[in-house]
Amino acid sequence: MIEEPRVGVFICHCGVNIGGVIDVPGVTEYASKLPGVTHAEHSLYTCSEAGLAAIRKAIAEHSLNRVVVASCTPRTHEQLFRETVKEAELNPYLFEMANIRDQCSWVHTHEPEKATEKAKDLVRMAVAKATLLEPQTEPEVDVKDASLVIGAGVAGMTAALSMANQGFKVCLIEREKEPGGIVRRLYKLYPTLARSSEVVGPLVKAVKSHRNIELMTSTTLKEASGYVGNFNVILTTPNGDKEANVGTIIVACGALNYRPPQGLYQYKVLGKVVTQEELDGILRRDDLGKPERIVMIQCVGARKGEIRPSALEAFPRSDTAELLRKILKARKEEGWPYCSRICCMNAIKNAILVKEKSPKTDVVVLYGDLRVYKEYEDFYKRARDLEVRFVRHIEEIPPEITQTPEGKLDVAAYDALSGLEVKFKTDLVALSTPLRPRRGEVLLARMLKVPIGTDGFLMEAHLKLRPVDTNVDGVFIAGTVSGPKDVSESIISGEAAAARASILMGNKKVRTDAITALVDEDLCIGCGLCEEICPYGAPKIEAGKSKIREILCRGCGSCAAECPRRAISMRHFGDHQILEQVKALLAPAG
Amino acid sequence: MQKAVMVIGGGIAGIQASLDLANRGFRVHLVEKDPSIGGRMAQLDKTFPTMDCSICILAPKMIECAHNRNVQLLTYSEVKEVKGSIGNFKVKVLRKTRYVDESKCNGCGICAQNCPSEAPNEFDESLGMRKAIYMPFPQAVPRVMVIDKDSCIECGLCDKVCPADAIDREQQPEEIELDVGAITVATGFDMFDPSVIPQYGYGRLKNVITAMELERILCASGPTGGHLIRPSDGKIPRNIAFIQCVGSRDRREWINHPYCSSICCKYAVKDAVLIKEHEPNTVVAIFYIDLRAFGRGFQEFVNRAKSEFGIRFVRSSPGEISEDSSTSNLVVWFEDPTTRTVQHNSFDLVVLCPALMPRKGVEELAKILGVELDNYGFFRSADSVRKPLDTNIPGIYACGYCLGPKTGDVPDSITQGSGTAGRIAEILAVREGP
Amino acid sequence: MGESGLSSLSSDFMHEVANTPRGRGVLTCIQCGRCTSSCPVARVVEEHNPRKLMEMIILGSRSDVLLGQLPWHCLSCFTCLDRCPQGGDVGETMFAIRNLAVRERNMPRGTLVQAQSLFDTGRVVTPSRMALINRQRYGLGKEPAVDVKDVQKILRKTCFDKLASRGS
Amino acid sequence: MKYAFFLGCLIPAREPNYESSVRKIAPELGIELVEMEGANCCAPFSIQSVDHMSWLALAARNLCIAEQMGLDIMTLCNDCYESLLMGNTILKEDKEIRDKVNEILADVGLEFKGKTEAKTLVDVLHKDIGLGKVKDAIKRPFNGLQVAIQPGCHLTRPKRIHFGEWMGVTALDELVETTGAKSIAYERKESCCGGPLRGINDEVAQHVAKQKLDAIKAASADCIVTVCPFCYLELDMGQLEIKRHMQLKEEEYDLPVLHFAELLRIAMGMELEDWEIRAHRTPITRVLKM
Repeated sequence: MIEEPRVGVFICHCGVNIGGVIDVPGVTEYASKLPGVTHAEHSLYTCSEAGLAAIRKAIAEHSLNRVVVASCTPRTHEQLFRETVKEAELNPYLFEMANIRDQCSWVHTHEPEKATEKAKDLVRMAVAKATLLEPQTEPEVDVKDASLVIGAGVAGMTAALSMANQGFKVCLIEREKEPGGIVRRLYKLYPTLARSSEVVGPLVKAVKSHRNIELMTSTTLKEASGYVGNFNVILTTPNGDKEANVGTIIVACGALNYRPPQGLYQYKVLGKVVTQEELDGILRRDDLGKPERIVMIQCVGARKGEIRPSALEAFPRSDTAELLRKILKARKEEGWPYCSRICCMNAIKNAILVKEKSPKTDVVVLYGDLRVYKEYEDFYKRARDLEVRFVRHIEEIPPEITQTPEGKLDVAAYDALSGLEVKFKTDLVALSTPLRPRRGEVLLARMLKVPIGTDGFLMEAHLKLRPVDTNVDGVFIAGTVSGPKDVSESIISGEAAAARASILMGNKKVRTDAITALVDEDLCIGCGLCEEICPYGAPKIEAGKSKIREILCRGCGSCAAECPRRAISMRHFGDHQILEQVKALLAPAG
Repeated sequence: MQKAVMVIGGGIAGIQASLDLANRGFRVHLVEKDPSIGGRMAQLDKTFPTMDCSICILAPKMIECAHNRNVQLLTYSEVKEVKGSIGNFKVKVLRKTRYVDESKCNGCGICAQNCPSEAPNEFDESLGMRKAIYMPFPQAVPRVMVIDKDSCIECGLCDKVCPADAIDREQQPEEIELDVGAITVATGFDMFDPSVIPQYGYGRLKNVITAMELERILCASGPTGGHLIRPSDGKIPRNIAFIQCVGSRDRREWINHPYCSSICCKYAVKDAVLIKEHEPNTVVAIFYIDLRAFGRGFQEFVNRAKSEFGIRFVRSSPGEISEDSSTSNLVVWFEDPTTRTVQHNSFDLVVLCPALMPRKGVEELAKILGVELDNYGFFRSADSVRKPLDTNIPGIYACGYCLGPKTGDVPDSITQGSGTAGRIAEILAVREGP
Repeated sequence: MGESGLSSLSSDFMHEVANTPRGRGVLTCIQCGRCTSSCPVARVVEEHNPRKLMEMIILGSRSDVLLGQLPWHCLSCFTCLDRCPQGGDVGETMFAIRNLAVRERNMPRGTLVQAQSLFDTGRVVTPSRMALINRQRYGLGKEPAVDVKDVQKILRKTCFDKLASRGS
Repeated sequence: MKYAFFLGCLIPAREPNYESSVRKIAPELGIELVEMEGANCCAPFSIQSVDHMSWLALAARNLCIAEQMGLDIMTLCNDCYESLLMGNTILKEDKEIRDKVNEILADVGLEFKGKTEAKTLVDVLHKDIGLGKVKDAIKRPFNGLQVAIQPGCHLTRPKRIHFGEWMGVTALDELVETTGAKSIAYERKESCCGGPLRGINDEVAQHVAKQKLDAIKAASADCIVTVCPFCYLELDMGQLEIKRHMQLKEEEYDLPVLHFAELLRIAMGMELEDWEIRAHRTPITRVLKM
């Protein structure tokens, strides 16, 4: 039986974000009169040090046993307020949040009165639920001090080394026979023009010789189960399947170079049309010879068309493979909508290498925008000093490539600045193509429950704030799996992912959210529907009854909704609690 | 004993590095020269592409720093001396005088309400005023007032009204010594002063402002309460121009910022969209040289800015701006890339996007640390490809914009912050095992 | 090499200009257009467009550049020099272009007259007899004489005489 | 102070009134001018457009003459100034070119050693003599005279060899204001007068000059003050030409144009002679009356 509720309500102005639209004092006044409310106050920023101090103070002074904050959104702030409540020796789950900014003041800017009324409704509902809240305990699990790194490119190897140097065991698997990823196949790297082997070589040597790293090449992930701190994975190796048990997983399996379909810009039709990747190979093999001219075309298969997120919302986030299959199919022909970030520098790098090998060769770069960000501007200058010619063409009119009688190529483009057609007779055409997501890794993402974005790359937990985390605890991403990056950027993200993973492993224990499914065994008939529906594999039928493995449960509620006997309820989101909210909405108090 | 590290600079990169190190079990001394941590991100209105309110998503991290048992906040402090080497640096930090007792002040702000003396508010790019005793911004961490002696008139009112008896006029600067195993630098950036390019009229023409000033004007808690108005007459600008590469990509010896600042194109598009959301009837044009919308989601965002919000993109770098003295409207002279002739358009407001440059005083800090700077005054990577976060001194690392425009935006800064945490954990953790 | 909507493109024209004295600036151009929007002539003469001239050089449109009037519209006021963000010396490159144009027999009458006057008298402008008489009247004394022989020795050595004897 | 006096071509031919005023004020301000015997044309932009080496060789020859006199050069013309200053800079910095030029000069028995500086009247008055000394020499200040100065391009550009693109107060502003006159601000004060195209492309030259005159008119100046004979010609004679070629009303432009040396001379209490007043195409008498 719950003790007599003493609810404290704290309403936030969020500067003018809320205060500028909603009559906050009015709402506070209203809240103070609601049944069960002992105390109500408002502050400019409840999330500020002062606002939080006020909550702690009120809990002590008015011996509150429930707390409601009406403010921005739980997405960014629920954790902060729970911590605060906890600091005041109250169970963090005796806290409820009303979203009166994102879902009220921001969307009703032009109707302040109605917005204020809605805010009152939202607060009333939150209070109603709060009175029925029960304390919860967050399950704690041990974290195995070993990590699985998928992909031995520069990002993966960097991450592996960082963790290994910290004393953690690392299992580093690579699909190919040799570690090094796509960088291994490159000739030289911008902007230092160091040979790629100078970068990859030392890393390979280090991972091979490190006592804490087990490098397994020609190996892929077959199966992954378990949860943060305790993942069980099955690896397919040349000598049969191997099992491993790790605490964290870092996905660093890279991306692929987009290959234009046959015929696009005469690719695979006329032999003298190659990709920058292939030109890089030609330069490495020193097969260039002394061509009179090379024309490079930027953004081939990049910044083309656009995937509207709305178009793909139909897909359940969990079915990543299907989503990617659709995306890849759609993109194979017309290319990708995003900017691949590295192609401009790549083209400039190859242009410089060509000029160094064959100074007389005239190099023309057809571009739309040259995105030589950072200090790469100096690299661009270096190319111009070598008399590489940069010509801005009208991207909407793709250059036409035809063969001349004497076996050369004619590239006809429209100069964007003069608006005139320009033709270049050339010996070689190099197409700058973007990095694109790999397909295989997405099956893997599905295994690990990591969602992918509409651009086909794996999704960060938060695009801004958690760039190397995923929304699956214990699984991190590094390198180009989350979008195009150059070598230094991939190395940095490898370090970052390792740092994030090491925190879990270093602390040896981790707490997870208490909001999980709960089975009433008296009602459960063990039909197994929950087992089928659960995207996280939490329920398991044992002895005719459903057992929820809390640590796997993400609290999504699918099982509870599906259960024919209403045997499953959600902690912190019980039917009785939600119905109380609905009642409060329909029956305005006072 | 527990290994300690020092983080210099309390912006988003420094905060991320501190939290990751602290949660990894290291004792972190976070040294910030300003009275509050938060840095540049705290000044921004919204952040692309999620359009989250910048301070709203930053504040929880700032507060986490304050609450984390492993983090010692040394705000309003500066590094004065560094001796020793990797594994054991001896650092002298000067704690400047707030004239307010940190242990007593609870930041209630009654003193500021009563303070009669005002000064320009740095946090608002001096567009608004603050008192001589003040809190840098509402979400400041730590929540402690500070007295700015230059504008204080010594009236003593704050003493009288302070309920916590926290005012301490006798407070002396204090030098503390720290032993740390490693150091990471995250001192961030300053903005180029556009008045160095006279023909754009910044400082001379009232309605020519910088992008950072615009951020404050757009910000709900800014000097105009989030209302988009122009300086000359407080009217809503109906026609706004952004000018890119003001001092960036500039090789003139008296400017010398040849690099691309990497973020201007992106925040300009973001601001343009924000403006349309504030004032749907306002027309926005962006003058650029190359539109550098690289990085995840940016190209798609630019497409939306064009198709959904009708932002006008003009590939041309204007030569000069003149003023119609009767209206204070601005005439921007540029080459129309479609007609290839010189045109002049009138705008109510012009926003300059200045180059980002190293923080004032980094040369001094670099000397103290003994680390190298690059030609432009940013911290030089030991190897720009292989060791991007290392400096030339083992045990000293750098992250965020103080490394130069290696940072494309906030996530890059955060990744680098975590990255340096990784580098440091590598060298320090191994000594005592995991 | 190949043909084009512009008259025939020569891939090495940019090289030629870049390696003519004062012509290096063409390599720094990023086509931002600040020179044109700063140019006092571009405001009154639509066709005059320094940025476009740089672009035509990069494209290799040799004849359009060297046989046209555009290089001769430039005032050499050097506004573009101070404003080019790349320190690109557009105004300087104009001299390289005009030097090359002169060798293509493209030079305005006025310039030719001044050049010939320089060779004949050591001055681009020579005082009329009246002006010389007035000098005495105004008490300005005799005007300092030019050592024409030396001037001509020098100009022969630089082949200026041949350039100045040509003309459009 | 002693200077090698470089007169150039245009002034003796067309603007003796500029020269005469300079010769009047110089001794009063302690400036001693020594003629440069045998000096040739500076090789202005028109000549530089024809051939690079010819320019440098001719500029070098003038510089050598000054070197032999052991004096710095003072010019009265921005074009001469730029030509000698740039030439001097290049020859001093670039050994390869210097050797080439010296090889050419050998035939006329000269060698460039880089021992002289090229200065203009404004440099000399502002830097060497100093505003104080100039002020002291003022006997008849022009109180309240609104002056629009035309500094001319090559007094200020390119920035890397000059003071840079001037905005606001400049050396010339300060010098003008020593005479008690007010140097007013107007749109694009630092811009070109169009003069360089005079005789090469008169139409363009006049359109550029017109922009200048309109801006000055809009700022309601009493008169224009120049330091360059080309600016003077383009803005003085130019007013008549523009009115004629563009069929404008007679009263459209009648802005008096003075050489700065004349303004200073009058302020120093030395009246202009009739021929000097008549030398102006624009009516300057109303300025003299102030």
